[in-house]
Formats: sequence, C-alpha cells, structure tokens
Amino acid sequence: MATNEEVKEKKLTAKDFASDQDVRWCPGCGDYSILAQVQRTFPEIINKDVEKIVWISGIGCSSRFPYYMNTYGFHGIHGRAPAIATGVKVANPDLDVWVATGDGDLLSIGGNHFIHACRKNIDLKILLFNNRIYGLTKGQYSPTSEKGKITKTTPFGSIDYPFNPVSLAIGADATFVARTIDRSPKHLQEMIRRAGEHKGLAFIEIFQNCNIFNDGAFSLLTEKDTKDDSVLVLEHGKPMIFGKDSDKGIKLDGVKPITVDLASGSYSKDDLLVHDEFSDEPILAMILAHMTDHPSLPTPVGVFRQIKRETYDGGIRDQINLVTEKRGKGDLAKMLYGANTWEVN
Amino acid sequence: MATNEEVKEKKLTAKDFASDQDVRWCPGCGDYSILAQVQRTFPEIINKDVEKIVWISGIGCSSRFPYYMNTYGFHGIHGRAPAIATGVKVANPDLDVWVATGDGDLLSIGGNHFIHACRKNIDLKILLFNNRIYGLTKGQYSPTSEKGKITKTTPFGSIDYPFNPVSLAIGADATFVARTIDRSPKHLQEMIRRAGEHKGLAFIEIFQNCNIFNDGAFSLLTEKDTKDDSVLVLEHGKPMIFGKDSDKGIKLDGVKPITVDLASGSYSKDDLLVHDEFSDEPILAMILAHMTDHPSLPTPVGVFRQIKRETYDGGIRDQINLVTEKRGKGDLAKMLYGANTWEVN
Amino acid sequence: MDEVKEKKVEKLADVTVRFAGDSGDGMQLTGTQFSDTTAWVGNDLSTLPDYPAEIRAPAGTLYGVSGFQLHFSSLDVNTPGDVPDVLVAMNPAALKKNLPELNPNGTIIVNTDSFDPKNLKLARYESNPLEDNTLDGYHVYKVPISSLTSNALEGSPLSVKEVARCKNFFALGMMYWLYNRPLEKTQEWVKKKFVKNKDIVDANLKALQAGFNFGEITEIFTTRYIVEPAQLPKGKYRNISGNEALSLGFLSASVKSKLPLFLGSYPITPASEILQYLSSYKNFGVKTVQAEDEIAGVSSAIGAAFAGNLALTTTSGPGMALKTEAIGLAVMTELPIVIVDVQRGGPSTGLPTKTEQADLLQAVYGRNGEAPVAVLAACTPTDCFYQAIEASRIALKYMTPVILLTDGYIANGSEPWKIPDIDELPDISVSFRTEIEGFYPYLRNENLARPWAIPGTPGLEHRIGGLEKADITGNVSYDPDNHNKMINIRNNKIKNIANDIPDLKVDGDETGDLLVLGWGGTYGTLKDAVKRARAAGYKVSQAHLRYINPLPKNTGDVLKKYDKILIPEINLGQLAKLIKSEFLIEVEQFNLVRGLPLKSKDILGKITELLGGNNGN
Amino acid sequence: MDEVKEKKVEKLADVTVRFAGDSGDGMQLTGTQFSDTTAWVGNDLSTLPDYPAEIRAPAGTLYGVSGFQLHFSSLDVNTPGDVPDVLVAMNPAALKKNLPELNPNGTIIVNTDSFDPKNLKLARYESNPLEDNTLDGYHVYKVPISSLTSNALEGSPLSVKEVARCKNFFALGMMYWLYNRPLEKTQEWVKKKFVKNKDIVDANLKALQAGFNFGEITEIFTTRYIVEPAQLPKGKYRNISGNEALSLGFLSASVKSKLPLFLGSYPITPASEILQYLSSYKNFGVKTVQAEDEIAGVSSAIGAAFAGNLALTTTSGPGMALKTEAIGLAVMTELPIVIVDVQRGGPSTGLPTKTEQADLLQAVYGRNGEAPVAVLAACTPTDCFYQAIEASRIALKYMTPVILLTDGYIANGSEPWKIPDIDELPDISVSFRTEIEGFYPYLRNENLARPWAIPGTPGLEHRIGGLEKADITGNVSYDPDNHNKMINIRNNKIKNIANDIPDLKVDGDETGDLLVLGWGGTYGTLKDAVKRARAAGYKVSQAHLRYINPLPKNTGDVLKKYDKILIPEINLGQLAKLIKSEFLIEVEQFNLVRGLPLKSKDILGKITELLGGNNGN
Ligand SMILES: Cc1ncc(C[n+]2csc(CCOP(=O)(O)OP(=O)(O)O)c2C)c(N)n1
Ligand SMILES: Cc1ncc(C[n+]2csc(CCOP(=O)(O)OP(=O)(O)O)c2C)c(N)n1
Ligand code: SF4
Ligand code: SF4
Ligand SMILES: [Mg+2]
Ligand SMILES: [Mg+2]
Repeated sequence: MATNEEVKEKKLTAKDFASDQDVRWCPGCGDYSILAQVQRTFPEIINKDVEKIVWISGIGCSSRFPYYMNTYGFHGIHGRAPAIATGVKVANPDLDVWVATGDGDLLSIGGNHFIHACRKNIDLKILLFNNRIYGLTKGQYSPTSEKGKITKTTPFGSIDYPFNPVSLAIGADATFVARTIDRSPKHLQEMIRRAGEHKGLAFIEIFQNCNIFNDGAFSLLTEKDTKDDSVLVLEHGKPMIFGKDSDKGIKLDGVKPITVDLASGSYSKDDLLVHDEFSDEPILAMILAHMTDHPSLPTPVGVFRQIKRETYDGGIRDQINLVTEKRGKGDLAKMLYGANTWEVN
Repeated sequence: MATNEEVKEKKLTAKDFASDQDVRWCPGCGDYSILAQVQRTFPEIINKDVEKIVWISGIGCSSRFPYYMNTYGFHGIHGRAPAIATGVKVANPDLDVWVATGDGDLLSIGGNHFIHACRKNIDLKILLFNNRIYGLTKGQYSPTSEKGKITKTTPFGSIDYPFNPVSLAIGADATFVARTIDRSPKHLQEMIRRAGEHKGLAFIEIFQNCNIFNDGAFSLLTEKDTKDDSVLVLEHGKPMIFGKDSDKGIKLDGVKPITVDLASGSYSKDDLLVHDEFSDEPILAMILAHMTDHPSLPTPVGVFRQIKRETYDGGIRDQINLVTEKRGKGDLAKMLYGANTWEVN
Repeated sequence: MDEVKEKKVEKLADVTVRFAGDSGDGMQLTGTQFSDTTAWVGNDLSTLPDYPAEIRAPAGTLYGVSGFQLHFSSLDVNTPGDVPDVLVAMNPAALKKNLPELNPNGTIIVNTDSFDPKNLKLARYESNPLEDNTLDGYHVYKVPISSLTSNALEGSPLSVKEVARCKNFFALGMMYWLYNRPLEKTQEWVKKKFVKNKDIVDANLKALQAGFNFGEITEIFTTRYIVEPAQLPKGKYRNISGNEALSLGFLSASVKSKLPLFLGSYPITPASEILQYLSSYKNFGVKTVQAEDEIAGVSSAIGAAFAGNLALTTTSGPGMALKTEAIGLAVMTELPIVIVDVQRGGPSTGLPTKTEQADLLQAVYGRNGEAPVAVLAACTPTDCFYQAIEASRIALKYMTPVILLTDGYIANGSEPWKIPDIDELPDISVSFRTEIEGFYPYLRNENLARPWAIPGTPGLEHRIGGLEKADITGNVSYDPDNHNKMINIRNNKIKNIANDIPDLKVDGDETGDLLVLGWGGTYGTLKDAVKRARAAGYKVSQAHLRYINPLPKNTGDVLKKYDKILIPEINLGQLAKLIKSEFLIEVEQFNLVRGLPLKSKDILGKITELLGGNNGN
Repeated sequence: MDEVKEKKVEKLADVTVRFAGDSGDGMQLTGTQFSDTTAWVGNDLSTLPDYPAEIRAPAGTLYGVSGFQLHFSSLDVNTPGDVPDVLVAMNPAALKKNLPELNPNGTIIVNTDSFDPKNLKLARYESNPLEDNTLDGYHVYKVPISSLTSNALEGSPLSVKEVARCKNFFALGMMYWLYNRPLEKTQEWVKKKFVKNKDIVDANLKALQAGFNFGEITEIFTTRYIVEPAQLPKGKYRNISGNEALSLGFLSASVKSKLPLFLGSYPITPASEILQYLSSYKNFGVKTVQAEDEIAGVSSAIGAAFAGNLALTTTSGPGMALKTEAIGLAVMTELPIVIVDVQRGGPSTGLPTKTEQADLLQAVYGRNGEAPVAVLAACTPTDCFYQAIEASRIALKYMTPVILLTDGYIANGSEPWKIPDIDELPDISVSFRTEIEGFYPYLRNENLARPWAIPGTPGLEHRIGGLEKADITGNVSYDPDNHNKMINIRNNKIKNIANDIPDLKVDGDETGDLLVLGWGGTYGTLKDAVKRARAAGYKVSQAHLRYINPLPKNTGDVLKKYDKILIPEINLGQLAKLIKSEFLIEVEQFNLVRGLPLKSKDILGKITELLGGNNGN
C-alpha cells in the first residue's frame, strides 16, 4: 500500500476521483454525466490536495454521489447536507466542501438549511441535481415539479406552484448562483469550475433527467432541434443572443424581458440586454431567474450572479484570531480561577 | 351565559376581540401596538363571523398573540405555525387563518415552512413581528439582526448577514408582501386590512421594537426628527416621494434606485419611479426590497407586491369537487369490494 | 397438443415460490400477478416482496437483485414461507443471491440466455453454475426465456429492448401452466394497465401465452402441479397488501366517524404508498397534503384535527424521529391524530427497504417530558385495516394522539382478505361540542377526554397550545400543583384505555410450559412455529399483542400461567424490556435483526431448545 | 451610631432566604449578589432561581413574580432549602405567591410602599395583608424600601424611574447588615458592571449603603445574625452555576483532549446560557455556531466531529426531540459528539423555565431503530463540570454520541466549587488515524471504537453515512447477517463502557432496610433526606446514578443488599422503569412533578412511611 507521501505525489486525472464503489444509478440517469463532469473538472480546478476535498450529501438518488468520489465523503440524512457541511467547513476552513443534493433533499425537507447557508455565505459549493421528482422514493412530485404534474402522490395533478430555485437563492442573498444542464457537459464543467473558484456559497442548479420517473423533463432544452431556441447561454459582458442561427435576442421592456428578432432588422445587438454577473444589485439576476415564468422566453443557463462578501467560516476564524490577539491565547487555569474566588485554609 | 345566536348577533368592536387573558408582554413592548391595531381593524375588515377566525402562532414573545385575541387560537411549537395553519386552512377553507410569528420563529427555525407556504400560496395571513432579536429567550441574535450586532450569543459581534424578509418572500413567490411599523398605527391598520382582503398568502413584515433586548432598533424610522427622511411610503400608482417636506424622490438608474432632490429643480415628479403593486413580474418589488441594502436610501413600507394566483387550499377543494363530480361521490362498499375479488362459498 | 395429457399431474398442499431478477426485470409485477391470480383461484397465501434500495441498479449486479416470494396453499397460510421450494432466477445474480436460501432439494427455473460471461462475472461466478456442480441436488429447469420471448414476439413493432422487457410475462405464463392457474386475471390487468399502448398489450399477452404454451409443449416439464383451494370462511375476498388495507381502513374510519379524512405526510419508504393510495380517494373528500417535511406533515395534521378532521400522518423510522416534538404538542393540546410508523431497518437511514421492529420504544417513550400516547400495532397485512379503524376510534374517543406501528413486511406483503360488511364496522362517530353553557376547553368527560370544539363554532372561541394548561379552564398555568395534576391526568387517560380494548387472547392452552408472546408483523411466523411445536407435543401457546400502550388488562394474568415466556422480536428486545419492567418477570428472548421476517423454523428451534425433550413424548 | 452595640447578635447554623418581586425588580441579581458574597465569606450554599416564562410581565401581577432562594450555612449544604426561613417580598404579589411556602414561624421583610390599592388588587388581595391577620405568626418587618431608597438618592441625576429601580440594592444592603456580610464584593461588581454610567454606579452604591445603614439605625431590627463559615476542604473556591460549570467543563475537555471545541446550538431556555458562555471563549479557539434550528445544531456538530473537532450540541427537551434523527446518524457513523439536554418541564413547551427529569427515557430510547448511545447525568451544579469532561472522554474514546442530562435546577442553581488543579483533570487526548497501511473505516480497536480519520489526512479518503455499514470496510451493505452483526456490535460497544466507569457508590451502610436510589439533580435533596433519616435511626443508604446507560457494573449487586429500594424522581418513574426491566426487582417510587426540586422533607416522609417505626428506636 502507498504511503501518505506517495499518495500525494501522483498527478491527478479524472480516474483518481473515481472511488472503488460500483455506481448504482439507473442506466441512462443524468446523474452519470454530472459525476463524469465533476471527475473531469476536479483535476484541473482543485487547488487543494485531494485529501482536503469533502463531499457531503443528504438522501436521494443524487445524494449517493459522495460514494462515487474518491475523496472524503459523508452521505448524511435527508435535507441536512448543508448543516453537516457547515460543521465540516467551520471546524476546518482549509477543507473544500462540496454538497451534492436533490430537489427534494435541498428544497423540500432541506429548504431552511439552504436559505440560511445562502444568507450566511458559508463557503460551500452546492450542486442541486434538479430532476423535478423524488427519484429514490419512486416518483412522487417535488417542490420543483411543474403545476398540474401527475405523479404517484398527485394522481389528479399537483396543485401547487413550484419553487424557482434560482429566484429562491437570490431572494436569500446567495453570493454565487448558476444554472446548467446534465446534457451540456462543457457548460456543466465550466459551472463547476466557476463554483470551485468562488469564495463563499456557490449554488448550481443542474437540470438532470430522471429517465425512470420523469423522463424528458428537460428535453426542450436538451434535444437537438429545440435546444438552441430554448436555451439562453449567459456570458458576462455579452449581449443576450440565442437561437439556432443566433438570430434572437433579449431586450428589456421596462423590467420585463422580451424576445426580439435580430434577423428582421428592427433590432440590433446594441438593443440587447448585456449580462452583468457581478452587479451589486440582485435585480438583473432576478429578471433572468423569472424568465422561466414565460414559456415564450428561453431558459437562461450560466452564472446569474457572483458577488463578494465575507464568508461565515472566514468570519468565525477571523473573529477567533482577533479576540485571541486582543486578549491573548486563553489560559485554562486563569479561566477556571476566574473572578470572585476565595481561599479556604 | 349567551346562546350561540346571541353571541352572533352583537355588533363587533375592538373590545370584542380582546380575550379575558392578561396581556403579559413587557411594558412598552411594540407588540401592544400590533395587538391594538389588529383589534381595531378586525371589526371593520372581517367579512366572516368571529368564530371563523383562527390565530395560529409558534413560540416567542410575539407568538403569545393568540391568547389575547378572543377568537379561536393555537399557540403552537417553535417555527411550525405555518404548517399547523396549513392543516387548519386545508381542513376547513371557510376559516380565516392568521399567523402571528417572530423573526426567530418564522425565519430561523420556521424558514422552510414559510417559504413553502409562500410558494404554495396557502391562504394564510402571516404577521411577522420583526424585532431583530430573540425576545423570549432573552436576547440572542436572530436571522434579521444586523451584521456585527453584539448580543448574548455574539459577544464580539455577529458575523452573518441578515435575511431581508421581503426579498426572501419575493424570492419564494409570495403573492402578497408588505411591510409596516409598530409605531405607525394607521399604516399598520391599513396593511392588516389589505392582507385580510388578499386571497392567498399575505405576508406582512412589521418592524417591532423590543424595548428590553433591542431597544431603538427602528428608531430612525419611528422618531419624529428622522422618520420622514428615512421612510418611503409606497402607494400604488404614485411616484415615490418622501422627506419631511416631500422634497425627495426615488428614481431608477438602470435597475438601481437612487434618491433625487426634488427641491433643486433638476428633477420633477415625472422622473420618479411610480409604484406598481400589481406587476406580474417580481422585479420592482425586488428593487424596493433591496433598498435597505443602501443606508443612503429610505426604507420602503407598504405593499411591495400583490398578485393573483390559485390558492393551495382552494386547489385542493376544487380538485375534490372535480373528481367527485367526475367519478361520483365515493362509495365505501364499492371501494372495499374493489377490483379482483372472488367469492368463497 | 396431444402431449398435454401425457404430463403427470401432482397435487401439492403447499408451495413457496420466489421470483428473482434484476430490479428492471419486473419481478415485483410478476410476483403480484401470480399472487392475485393465486388468491383468485382460492388458495390461501402470503407474500414477501424484497427489493433493493436502488431504483434500477445496473443490470446483472448482485445488489440489483429484486425478489418476490409467495407462499400458497390449500391449507392455512401464515407466513410467506421460511425457504422457497421453487426459485425462478432471471439471471446469474438472482441465482447467486437466492440459492443459499432455497430448499435443499428445491426446484430452480433459470433463464439460460442470461448466463453469458458478462452476467456471470457481474454475479461474481467463477464458472457457469449451470455447467459445474453448483446446482447438484436441485431440480433444475433450464429455459432460454429471453430467446423464447423474442421468438414469440417476432414481428412485433416494439423495439428489441421493449421486446426483451416482456420476458417476465413469459416466465409468468410458464409458472401459470406449471401450477395450473388461469391467465385471465393477468390478461385483464395487462389490457387495463397499458390501455394507451396497444403494441405493449399485444406483446405482453403474447409473451404470457407463449410461456403458458411452452409449459404444455416442452419436454422438460414432466409434471404439472395442482394446489387446491383453501378452506377459507365463506365470503367475498380480495388479495390485499398491508399498506392498501391500512389506507382503506382509514377511509372506512372517515366514513364511520363521518369526519373528513386529512393526511399530512412526507414520502418515505416503505410508507409512501399510503399517501399514494389516499391521494387517489379524492371523491371521498380525502385531503392529502404532501408536506415539505415530516414535521410539517404532523403539524398540519394537528391543525386539521384542531379544525375537526380525522387527521393522520404516515411515515417510517427517520420521519418518526422528526415528528416527536410535534406529537408532544398533540399530547398537550389533547387533539386526536393518528401517527402511522411503517417500521424499516435502522438505525438512521439503515436498510430503507427492509423490515424491522425497532421503533417500539421510540413510539412509547420517544418524546420530551411525560408525554403518554396510545400505541397500537398491526400484526398482518389485513389487520392493518382493522387497526387503522381502531387507532382512529381511540384517538377520537379519548382526544389523544395514537401511534400505529406496522412494518415493511406487512406493509408490502399481501394475503387474501375476507372483505367485511360495512355495517359490521364499528360506529365511531363523534359529536363536536357546540353548547356554550358550561363549556371549558379542559373539562373532561368520563373518559378523561376534553371536549372537541372546533373553529367555526359560535361562542366557543378558545385558545390551546403547548404550554401547561390549567385543569378545566385550559388557561396557561405555571402552578406547580396543577402541573403535577395534569401530568397524572394525561397519564391516567391513556392508562384507562385498557378498559376499552379486548383482552389478550391465547391461542392454545391457557396454561403450559411456554407462552410465545409477540407483537406486530411476526404474528404469522410465531403462529406457524407454535402450531408445529404443539403438533410435536410441546405445551406451547401463543399470544400476540395488538395494543402495546396500554397493554390489555389481563396481560399479567396471562403471562403468569406459563412456566416460561418467549418473546421473539426483530430488534434487540424492546417488547421484552416493556414486559419486564411492567411485570418483573424473566423472559426468554429471540432476537434476530436481519431486515427480514423471522423464520418459523428458527422460532421452532428456540422453542425446542427452551423446552428440551419436554414435549410429552 | 451608638445603637449598634445594643443590637443582639445571634449565631445561626443555617438560613434559607427567598427574595421575591416583580420580574423587573432585579431579584435574580439581588439573589446572585447575596450568593456570591455569602460564598465568599465562606458559607456553604445552594441556590434556586425561579423566574417566570414572561420576560417582564406587567408590574404587580402574580404571574410576573420572580424569586431567588438561597440556603446558606456553616454546615454542609445540599439543597436550596425546602422552605424559606426569610422572605423578602418587594410587592403584594410576591408576598401572596410565596407565603404558602414560608416556614410557619418565618420572617417576612416587606416593601410597604408597594402595598397600595392597585398592587393589592393585582395580587388579588381583598384586604391589605399587612393590616389584617394574614401574617399572624410570622415575624414581619415592614420597611418602606421604595421611599427610603428615593430619600437616599435625593439629588441623583437619575430619573424617578431609574431611582426606583435601585430599591433592590437597598434591600440587598439591608440583608447584608442583617446577616453580617461585607458590601465589598457587590460594590466591586456594581463598579464593573455599570462602568459606562457613573450615575448608575453612584446610585446603586448609595442605595446599597443606605440599606446597610438602615439596618444599623432602625429600631425594627433588634437582632443581627451571624452564620459562620462552613468547614469546607482546603482550596481555592468560587461560586458557580451548573451552566457555567458545564461550559468550563467542555472548555477543559477541549484543552485536555487538545481538540478545538465546536458547539452547534440553537437557543432554548434553560440551555441558552451554555451557548452564551462558550461564545465568549473565543480566545480558546472555541467555535460557536448559532444554528437556524436544533437539527442544524446537531448536524453541524456531526460535521465538525467528522472534521476532527470535539463537537457538542446543547438544548432542552423540545430541541432534544428534534435532534433524535440526527443522533441516529451519529450512531451509525460512529462519530464522537456530546449532546447536552438541560431538562425543563414538559411535555411540549410545558413549563419552559421550570425543572424536571422527564427526558430520561427519551435520551435512552428516543431514536428510530436500535440506536444505543451512552447516557450520563450530572447531579449538582459543580458536577456539571466533571460530567462534561467525562462525556467528552467517553465520546472520544468510544467514537460514540453521548447524551449528558442536566436540568433547569442545577443549571441555574449555584454552589461553592473547589476549583480543581488542571493537572488533576484526566488526560483525554486522542490520536487521529494517519497510517494508510491497514486502514479500514470500520475496523475496530479493543474498545470496539472505529478509527477517527479526518478529512485532510492524505491517503485515508473514505465515505461514511447513515446506511448500514459493512463490518470492517464500512461500505454500504444490505447483507442481512451483516446487519444483525452490526446491530449487536453497536450495542456491545455501549454496554462495554460499563467496564470503564466507576462503580455505583453507596453513601451509608452497604446493606440495610432501604436504599434511596436517584439520578441527576435530586442528589442534594436525597442526600439531605437520607442524612436526616439516618440521624433518626433508620437504616437507609443513598446511591446516586451519574451513568445511566450503561449502568455501573455493580448496580445490581448494590440493589440486592437492601430490603427496599426507593426511587424518587421528578417524573412518573422513568429510572424506575429502567431499573425494573434491568433487574426485575420491585421498587418504591416517589414522583412529584411540580416543576420544582423535590423537598427533602417529602422524601424523609416517604422514607418513614416505608419503614414505619422501623428506625431502631
Ligand atoms: C427524514 C426522511 N424523510 C424521508 C425520506 C425518504 N426520502 C429519501 S430520498 C427522498 C426524496 C428524494 O428526492 P430528491 O432529493 O429530489 O432526490 P432524487 O432521488 O430525485 O435524486 C425522500 C423523500 C428519508 N430518507 N428521510
Ligand atoms: C424547538 C424549540 N427550540 C427553541 C425554543 C426556544 N425559543 C423560544 S422563543 C425563541 C425565539 C423567539 O424569537 P422570535 O421568534 O424572534 O420571537 P420574539 O420573542 O422576539 O417575539 C426560541 C429560540 C423553543 N421553545 N422550542
Ligand atoms: S430513479 Fe431517476 S434519478 Fe434515480 S437513479 Fe434512476 S434515473 Fe436517476
Ligand atoms: S422581551 Fe422584548 S419582545 Fe418580548 S415582550 Fe419584552 S419587549 Fe416585547
Ligand atoms: Mg429529485
Ligand atoms: Mg424576535
């Protein structure tokens, strides 16, 4: 067996991130692609040693993810991954903490931990495998299932409106919010890379196909003949253009985005909304997030928002250092003897 | 003792809504004003019989509220008021269900139930008593406490960013979002009235002074000499004007609100942002919500957003009616005998 | 078809079959169809589905094997069978995994087409078990099921993959032939299930028929078996699983109490089906809320109970743990809710698709403070129906939360059910308080139940909550003596339910050398074991607890009459702990926690070990 | 000041004082100051703060009364006193509420200024008790405390309201005079506390001195009391509450284990103080996370334990109920965390500021599945320090969650503490696994503990989680036999801790007519009662459990040596249940659940009732 040093010296490849466990997702599941892109990206982006990476998850098909990564991993309980991850990160801010989670896990039972992690800007990378269904429990509707959906628990159609995860994260002041698709490997890799580089909470919503219980949920965005007209790839500083022939653009009408036809000649690139990932205000990101409310608009993918803020774990560490500097390193004896003592002889 | 009919016949006044229980808040607490305004408003706005009103709460000083209202009431457990209220409302959609809650109760432990109630548009009226502190447990910081706050659990200052409750509610797609202040009785009454009229989830953030553990948290917005310059009262269809002499206005610079001086002559009312409570898009509401990020901007109060959507409880009722109509009222014997039976003789 | 007549026909009293294959092979469906048909022809039966936590683990792997065991008989059936007599193995992994449990001279039917090098390797077979001596001693029938299926479906418009998926119907048809069962029920089912896709209907029906025909034609089957109908009591029957029976039980309770049924729940294996069933009963006015989590599920049920519904929440172990704080609130507010815990393997996430009995002490004690609730347990799939009604009755009558325990085995397992006459079901109707005169929220009736005055009732406006309540008025009270009083009242209220439940019944002699005492889903196994022990001359009786808190009043008296008490449980001795602390008697324990039902032969072994040669012979 | 010499001086061995007034009157502060000074002058003491759930209920109301009881003595003190000898009542409500508990010929000092019609009405007095015969039989001292205070502060720049608020310092000064205590400690405290407001410092010091002087001058006090220092063991002392002792205990455990301390917690009475104390120990590297709820609190602790910190979560009953699912995860992942439950009155929200012992069974059994954890209990305020270290030691050594139970009484109560020498504290350092060779996440050592290999360690990358683990490798395993094996290993790991904890000690003779067996915060009361019973000739001994799961190995042997066992508890008999099921012996119970500590006179009564005349006389 290799020594610690030997282990550290080898040059990493995607394979090094594959654990010895058989991957147990259904054949054809979108989770495979996410795993592959993570394993492909990690050797390039990880600026830490492998042993500093930790994957945390909750419960669900997606939450099996840590078993398949040859890093430290923790398959938690349903919904609690962000809370467990908070403990890991605060206990040791040197670790790179990643969370793999599902739409049920993160947004149903785990919603509170999620929004608090956003607000506190804990330096976690959260990958939401959004298949708009409960996979592991065999096909009940989820908080991201579209209204009217017929599932095992909604035989007559669901009656509630789904969450818009990007909107929720923005509402909760997340400092990095992105969206991508299991079937767009390059884009997925890019988003993983960007999240990895962000200092603070990074949230990526990944549209993921569950071919068993919700097959084709994102086919409009992934099938050859429809995807170009349905997906808007956000790029910082660039005007928002999409369409098979890059002939459509997004323009603001007041605060309302509309699609304009660039081919007709009535509009040019200069009329279009230009993406600004780094805006201090969450407004543009919110406008983009809510484009999915309108079937006539394309679905944006990419980084909606990235801003700088002190991290929670960093704040704790800094405060400890500051107080220690000011008061001196704690002395247990002094502490116990404290104030107001007396001697019995 | 009065008969049921006698009870129903009397004409209601604020006093009729006061229960026989002594009010046990600290003298000077902002909760008194909220109680008074509710009791004052209810006789006018309640289009239902008193017995149809139910107040539900969690745990906290604010959550003692139901005890003081002479209606049906349920003092729940910490954070679960929206969930309990959901059960009440779905079980009997004829009831008028109101929730009294605190910033710890609703946004810390209860955050998940809150965002799901927003998303599902359950027909509940949620009054958040936001004093930016845990009152009942004697002064720990809360998820709305400002960063850097020194409290019992943050002796060196808190390190996390607070929630913006209005932003969170908008991010979670709440259909009615408003804000008001304990010390503005008329405005508070107006917001209660508006919430009462809304069909769907109505959320009101009420700035409430805890004079024991967080005294003066909102003094800028309540003290005579500062309030006019610090508060922006939103009114639908009206340009956004504020200031002691109504000499300041809010204008949009891109998606960024800025304060302009109306007195200088460079700007007129026509340059100002006009409030639209009923916009389909959550964008204006989000812009207004995030004005509190900028100390230079006034704090908006009023209705940020009100939109129409099917309610969750209504949806359940309608679906039951629809299926019953289609399949006929369920017949237990038929159901038990079901399919695939056989006879043993 | 002249050959048919030449085949031997043999009568069997009792057969246990296990279907096994990949999670994607449709074994649960095959098993269910075989069960339904078998029930319909009049056998008594009991089933044990056993599937992996993975949805569709990659084909051919050992951990992806899904199984369905079925015990049917012309006699009384109590268990799904300790060991299968017949194994239908659709691939090498299925064979590998199930062989150790097969009856030593049992029968194996294999799909030979799947025994290719890849699948053999996935199953970790070094050499082909069909060719070495692995299967010596078994009756092995080698059938190329896959190719026979695709032959039969030649010309079908379906894709190769879709055709391949029909092989379970071929296997089913073959088994129907072998055990002499009609195709009709399955044919009906296929037509209804796939009504939207005629090609699939055709293909499945063809495969089914082809399998049946194969039985007739092939030379490898020389014998055909007959298992005659069982002598069941007269009546109308259906085959039903515990989860469905439970759902119908609550539906009946709703009708019989004249209260709308409300379910607040969050999906979790193996309880999700209850939410699924109840969601489909919309035309009974059933309201189902798929909540954001278990806490919201139970909290919404509490709200619904406050508002006057028959309120319910359903879950399994981890979800149960999350509900405990809110159950305490229901204790304090004295509202009627039923909490169903379909137990699964623990601790923590544990073995999510396996059965266990280890939530008993959590149910009885798992809340902060003195928070007594009634705890009931169902003992068979069909008993779930009656215990659902009983749990509702007790909750409504005593204004108390009631926990009803079932388990993964009885929830998923099925058995024939003599459908009751609706009029025979107990009337559990309640009356809400409407009278203003003399109303106090915590003034109790003779059952120590407080009045149920629901919002909407004029003049009875009142407030309840989780703080200690003053006796009678229900106002918040910090008075020390009131607290002690209320703690005792709440405790007595639950204790008194003992006066309102049936005595513990003994199956067998009322005295003897040994009483086998059980609770929950082990009922059939224990019954079987005791029957066999009695047949062997041992003085053993059986008693089974369906009420755990409070215990039936006569429990202590029953226990006293035996020299020894044996308590077998699928946990480390939780009922044993309760019995010991209650009655201060020594008990023998049998504890085996394998995520599976106990086996009656193991219990029989324990009985003979305890009683030695003491069987009167 | 000549009169001084004329006052009688009387020596007392033992006094119990109760300060009572509005929640806004500063009674907790007055009590704490009196305690600190009393400890400092060398008395042994024990305190019982008792405050309402409301923060500042409207002045003058009965439910707004806040009290602080203090028992001090020149002898050994075990309890805060069954009944006060002296009541300081700042208003009619305080008198009304506390009078029933006063010693029948006790002393009352009242603030006569507050006995106006409004306050009398608020206290529901029909007539003025100072003027009718309500107080007959008591020694009543009528002092116009409010007006004397404002007279003393004439000329102060403070507002009338602020001046009025100084009256508690007047009362304190008066009591200092009466019991002959120095002002010095309180003077120092006032100066430090209000350092930012000189006017308030001046006013409070003046009021304090005026109260003291009033004692000297007034004619109503004819006697002054001396309570001599107690004979405590040599050493350095401080007065400390349970919550502070507990916090320092964990801090010491952190230093002694050389691990950073992590606390994930959510505020809840009466546990919040622990979070507050630990938040202030930043220069010890202590990390405190005020989580969004209790589930996040314990989950973050689990994460921190995974990452190699000494991880802790603290709560009270309702929060404990919420943590149970996650504690199961810690059981399955075998990570060392300590869960502190400061018990309060239940069920549900119950009596949030009162004490109780009713979470015991929840601690032992309140999880889904077989999820054994170690359960410890502290028995006095200072014992909290040692049990915090002990809980940490066990968690780290056995890689297991440990639940440590305290209660509202010992958490808030205080007593003198002989500060230990740091070097005497046990070394509980651990070593993380770093060696790659032979590493398996679930390969155990002789304690059945698995290795602790923390993220950041090269070459030991591994995955853990809540699904059942394969023995040794820790891979996910659905194997039935492995499950049974692991269930038993986890159980044995906890059972084996019995080999590593001290024997149950008996206080008194090793055999006898009766053993009083207790656990937790009742220690002092039971000790007192047993002492008094022994003094009266009864053959009674005491044993007190600080370890509940597992029980000390000799527990059964100890119990056997007494004719009777009495288990007094502030619940309905939870330890009694455990003892009965473990040892199958009859036990006598004494259960009184009033949100307050038991009284030793009641226990003494029970002892004499049980033993009748059997006291050897
Ligand atoms: C406390 C608890 N509640 C419920 C469950 C059951 N459960 C397991 S996974 C899951 C939902 C999975 O959905 P999602 O997070 O979307 O993951 P997916 O399987 O779709 O990837 C549920 C409800 C559980 N394991 N624990
Ligand atoms: C499960 C649970 N956790 C914690 C508590 C303790 N607790 C009671 S109220 C409260 C916070 C109150 O803050 P907030 O909701 O802001 O109400 P306020 O008192 O400020 O009105 C807490 C933490 C509890 N009662 N139950
Ligand atoms: S059930 Fe769906 S999400 Fe789960 S593994 Fe299968 S395809 Fe993937
Ligand atoms: S503590 Fe604060 S919020 Fe609570 S009652 Fe007092 S003033 Fe009001
Ligand atoms: Mg999903
Ligand atoms: Mg608050």
